[in-house]
Amino acid sequence: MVVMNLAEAIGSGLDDALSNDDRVVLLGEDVGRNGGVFRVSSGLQERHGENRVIDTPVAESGIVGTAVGLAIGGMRPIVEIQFMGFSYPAFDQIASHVARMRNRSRHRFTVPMVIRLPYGGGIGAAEHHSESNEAIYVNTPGLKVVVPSTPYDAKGLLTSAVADPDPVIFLEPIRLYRAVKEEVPGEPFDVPIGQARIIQAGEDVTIITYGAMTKECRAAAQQLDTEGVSAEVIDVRTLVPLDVETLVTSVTKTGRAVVVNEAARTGGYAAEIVAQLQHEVLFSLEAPVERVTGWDTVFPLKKTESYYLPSVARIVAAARTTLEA
Amino acid sequence: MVVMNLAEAIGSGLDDALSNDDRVVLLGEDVGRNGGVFRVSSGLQERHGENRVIDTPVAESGIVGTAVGLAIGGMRPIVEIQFMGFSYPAFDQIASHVARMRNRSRHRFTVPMVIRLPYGGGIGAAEHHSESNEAIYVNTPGLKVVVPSTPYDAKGLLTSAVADPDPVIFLEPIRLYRAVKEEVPGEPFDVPIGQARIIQAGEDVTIITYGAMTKECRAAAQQLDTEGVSAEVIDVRTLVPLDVETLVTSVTKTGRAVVVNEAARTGGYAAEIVAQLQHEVLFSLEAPVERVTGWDTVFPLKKTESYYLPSVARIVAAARTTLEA
Amino acid sequence: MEQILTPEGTLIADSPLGVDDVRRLYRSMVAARLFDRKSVALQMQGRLATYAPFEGQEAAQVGSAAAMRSDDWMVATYRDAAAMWMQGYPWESLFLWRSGDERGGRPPDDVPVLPPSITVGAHMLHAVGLSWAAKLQGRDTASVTYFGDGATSEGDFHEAMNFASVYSTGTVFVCQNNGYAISMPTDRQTSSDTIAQKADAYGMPGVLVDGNDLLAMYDATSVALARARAGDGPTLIEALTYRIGPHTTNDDPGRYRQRREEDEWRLKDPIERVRRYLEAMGVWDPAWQAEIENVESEVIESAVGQAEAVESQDLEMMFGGMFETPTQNLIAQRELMRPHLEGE
Amino acid sequence: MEQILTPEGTLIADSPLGVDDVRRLYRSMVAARLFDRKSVALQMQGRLATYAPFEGQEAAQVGSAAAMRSDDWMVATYRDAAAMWMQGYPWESLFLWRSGDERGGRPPDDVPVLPPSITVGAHMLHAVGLSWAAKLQGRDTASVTYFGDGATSEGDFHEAMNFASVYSTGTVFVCQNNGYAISMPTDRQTSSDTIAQKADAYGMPGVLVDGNDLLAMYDATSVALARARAGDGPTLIEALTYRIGPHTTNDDPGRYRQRREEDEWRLKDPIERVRRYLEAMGVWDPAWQAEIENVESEVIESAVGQAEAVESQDLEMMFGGMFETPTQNLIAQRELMRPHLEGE
Ligand SMILES: Cc1ncc(C[n+]2csc(CCOP(=O)(O)OP(=O)(O)O)c2C)c(N)n1
Ligand SMILES: Cc1ncc(C[n+]2csc(CCOP(=O)(O)OP(=O)(O)O)c2C)c(N)n1
Ligand SMILES: [Mg+2]
Ligand SMILES: [Mg+2]
Repeated sequence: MVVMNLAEAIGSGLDDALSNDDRVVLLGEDVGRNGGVFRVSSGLQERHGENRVIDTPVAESGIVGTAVGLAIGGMRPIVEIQFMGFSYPAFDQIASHVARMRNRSRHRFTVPMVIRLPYGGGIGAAEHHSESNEAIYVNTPGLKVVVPSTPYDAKGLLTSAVADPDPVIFLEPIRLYRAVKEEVPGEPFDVPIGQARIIQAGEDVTIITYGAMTKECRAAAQQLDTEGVSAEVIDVRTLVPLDVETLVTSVTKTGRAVVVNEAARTGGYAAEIVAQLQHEVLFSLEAPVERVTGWDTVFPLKKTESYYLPSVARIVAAARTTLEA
Repeated sequence: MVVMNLAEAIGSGLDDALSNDDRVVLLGEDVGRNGGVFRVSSGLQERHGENRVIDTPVAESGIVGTAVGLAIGGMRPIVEIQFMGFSYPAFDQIASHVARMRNRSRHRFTVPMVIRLPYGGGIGAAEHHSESNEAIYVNTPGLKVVVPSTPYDAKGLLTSAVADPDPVIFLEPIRLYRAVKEEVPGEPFDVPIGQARIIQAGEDVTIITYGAMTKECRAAAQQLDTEGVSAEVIDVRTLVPLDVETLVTSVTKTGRAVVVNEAARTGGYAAEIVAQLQHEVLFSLEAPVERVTGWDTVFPLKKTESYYLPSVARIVAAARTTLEA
Repeated sequence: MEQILTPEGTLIADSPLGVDDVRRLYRSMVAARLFDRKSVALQMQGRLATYAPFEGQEAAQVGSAAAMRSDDWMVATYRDAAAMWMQGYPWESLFLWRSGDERGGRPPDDVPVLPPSITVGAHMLHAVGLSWAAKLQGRDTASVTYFGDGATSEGDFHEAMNFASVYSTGTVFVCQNNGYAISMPTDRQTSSDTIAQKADAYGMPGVLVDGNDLLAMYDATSVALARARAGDGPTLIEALTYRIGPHTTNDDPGRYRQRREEDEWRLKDPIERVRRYLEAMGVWDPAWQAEIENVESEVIESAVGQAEAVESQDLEMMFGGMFETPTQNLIAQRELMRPHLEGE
Repeated sequence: MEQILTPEGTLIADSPLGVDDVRRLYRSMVAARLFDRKSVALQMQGRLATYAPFEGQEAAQVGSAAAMRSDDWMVATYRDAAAMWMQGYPWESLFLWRSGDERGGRPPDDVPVLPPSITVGAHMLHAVGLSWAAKLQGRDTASVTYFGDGATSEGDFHEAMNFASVYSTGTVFVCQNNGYAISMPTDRQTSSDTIAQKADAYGMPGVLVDGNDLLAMYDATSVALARARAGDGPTLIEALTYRIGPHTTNDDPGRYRQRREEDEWRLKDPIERVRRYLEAMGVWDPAWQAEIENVESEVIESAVGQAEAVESQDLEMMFGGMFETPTQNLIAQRELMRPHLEGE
């Protein structure tokens, strides 16, 4: 066990993948000599060479598109797009080709590729650097979408993603890269794709979230606790395929749910969770499921991020609303 | 009044817009001499000239990106992307720039642009020609998204979209282009953005849909009628901003709802409608809201389209499920 | 413009191929045209979905593909059935695919050809990645990618050319400049005099070739592939040719071009010029022509038969096509759909 | 490479500008450098968010922008504050924007400059559209777009160059090749010898200019703008320059380049060479230097003051920024948010 933050845990997972499988290559803008703008891949090019950790031209469609060919050609590309907001130029390659090559060729050609996307706000970044537009990948059949929120999960999910025979979108919550440290095995291990994690058990209301918002949700649960409300907090960890069972079990018990994510509200992934919950547990619901999300605006620049991002206060208030219904 | 099909109605709306406002230009692949692959703009280049109806190179990002400049520079571009599946290369321009220029410049620079996207399946087309991925636009703040399902609405909504000071994604249900004819005013008229339409009133269950699926939903309502079930069918017409009130009023009355769209299920727009309904009318619901959607697969090629597209039978069955809950 | 065989069938440079090989490739072109015409006919009968004819482009496709090694990757488009077939993609798969059945997208296991690309432009990057993979693996396998004049306007063309040259991959870019992108003539697609000259933007050789000249196409592609295998990087080949038919069976070229233009290009027919050459060499006669047409027609008919005899797809194929192991979600959706199958 | 003024400050061709004008632009470069250094300092104090310094690129920006007419459009990037300011974008707006306030993205009504582009590549298309709009409206307004060497790899660069040449728009493409895209040196970004030569792929003139030469930049841009106004279409200018500082205030160039390289480029400093020239012309002395530095510093300090004195944004600004008229949905969301404002 080694104490790592989330960025280091991903770095460790990348290092393992590169060490244990010759087919693995990491490619992206500035991932090599520079170690990535978040230093996630720091030292990996020195260790594994320029043919394994590859600095690319500034061309996101080019990165993903060539990686499709690399994957079909027997490699296991791990692609880093510098920020989720810069994955849009690659959207056609991802939606039209990465996600579809297996189906198009009926299993003959496959794209075992991991696409790493640092995402989310809260660091006062410039425009386009705080996106949480996972909805565009979620509604694209053929992709799996995972989001770790702890160093342990980050390494474990990355290992699973690299081993997966199909493409995986791997969201990295920027705000958590260096927020917490914990013990993580130095050697490879799996956190299976498709399993939610109950962060804390509770009886009165279920708070469902993922990524950086786990932090706010934990804090909200703590505050609710001081008010005598016992909240169950669940980190879904995988958006696609969603572990509906864990959510259903929890909400059947609590009868109340708040879904929290930082994407824009309309058509964000929270809607999908709500839609499934009402379908599975309608008659257990004591109150409408609340959503606490980003708003239907552009993610604001530094000074007014707090107008946009779900806050502890908003989550607590939403939980109270479900309790008062 | 002139009898028109949906394609002709859009053509008529384009013709009016070009005639009545010098700033309007229509641009896209093959929209000029060829009149568009669906002949929607047939004759318009002859009538308005090559500087108004502009054939472009095969470059979707280029089309939308230059149109951003045209719009800021005082024009009113109407962009045609040949099929929704080919809008993905333009996704960055749409999400990062079209939708955001107003906010970025705090109202100084605006993008009054209409992006026309023929969408949806059912015509046995090649891969990428049957997409219904409106979710990617719905979760992009700064865009309005409209979908006509009748010739009248098509012309009226197009007129509103062209007049709108902000960007509008205009979805055109391919399958309906020539499916029905009706009387449409020859002169310009508005169908306001943001208003749903009750296609048929009913008491027992509300069927909510848009675009090509209105046809299946009408047929389903007819069949339900023969079984003594009175279905209210609503065409939302605008996805963003959604006319929640009309839906809420209806479901409060019926207590049951089926949401039908042909997008892939997970994270599709139906989820948003469901999420809003459960929030507003939870205690009026007699049954979970059902979704009848495309599946989480690639839209199939011709031979197995019927495995994928919502059918009358599936809609009827879903309505029955809500009635049996 | 590189030319070896004139439209009159006269050699104006050394032939890169012996006469037997030319005869073999002539036969391939004849077969390809039979396939093309058969496909158009089947489409008119409603037995195929939309079809994109390549008549006029047989030399561009057959000549270039003939230069490939059997393990070289091919990444081509909806209009490149002749090239794909040359590299081993079966006629029956091409028919099956065109009939609207995903299984036609799966070539036999030893055929290194991706299913035809429908999106314009994106697939060139896949070809770059494939040859790059080979390079990283220490193999000299190359890739050849086919695309049209219209495709050169897409950003992905640029990114593919750039990646190929930056990583010096063994990629051969074959642009069939057939004069049109649907209705858009090439001279309004781009302002450069040639497409070949675009290679210079990437420090890559670009060659302009008579795309209706089988021998020139074979030669240019051979040179490019030798370069690729030697590790000297990619090449852009512009094959100047013409689409004699419509863009697809849905298209009406009368809306955007003159009949006269089509007639002019018919005089440069890629098959006829080889026929003349072979006749002059004394290795062509009408009887042989009839014989090969018969045999190849039978082969094609039998491929149609095979494609049409395939049993229908079941639900498992659709829901099972997405991942190596279908997710619970997909299995659940399949079961939701099952009861509605009969009703259709 | 076009050069008029050598690093030693010697004219090797006729100056396109009189000495008064050169003095004026010298002063602009001095002001720009003061702004740049002030911004870095403010960022270190936490008063600005991430900042992208342009030190070393002053001539490329000031020289080219000086050639513009006041109604020409400018579409530039996060690193082009000097150019934007030349065309009228106020220092205070640039500070405000960098402090993380959207209102800094709104220049005064008579300033035809788009807010800085953060995405690499996409904005060039906007510049094409702007000059195209002018052309369609029968005006001879041009547009100038600034971008880096890295941006030339994006598909949008290609599509912008292609559209500009196909429609013969009055667009001037100014590539500041400053040697790096973050950590990636230009020679690994592309395999072409120059970026200028990429113009040939579009049948467009491309010129390689010493980007640290104020006069050459002014001259090349003037020629391109004259061409644009005459309706002769776009031009690509490659300004060969160097970013002396880090990519942004978050970046550590020590990870990817040698100190020695930076020192070499310092010898080619774009401001110093004009100073030498002016000194040789007898129109520079230390007192004047001190005077302009004082005045420009005060101007910049006062801009900082203005930017920092701006009242905070309220919720209306965020929710009201999206559309001309906010939707009911946005108004409802604003009201949902209102009670939580204080709690933060
Ligand atoms: C990304 C994308 N945009 C648009 C289309 C629609 N489309 C299909 S073929 C075609 C023209 C392509 O022309 P060209 O590259 O010259 O190839 P050709 O058809 O002439 O062989 C277009 C625009 C598409 N398939 N993909
Ligand atoms: C589409 C996109 N991809 C990636 C980035 C991240 N990024 C910001 S600046 C930069 C390098 C740009 O280099 P260059 O074009 O040479 O401009 P310079 O920074 O040197 O002025 C990158 C990759 C971005 N902003 N936008
Ligand atoms: Mg073509
Ligand atoms: Mg640079």
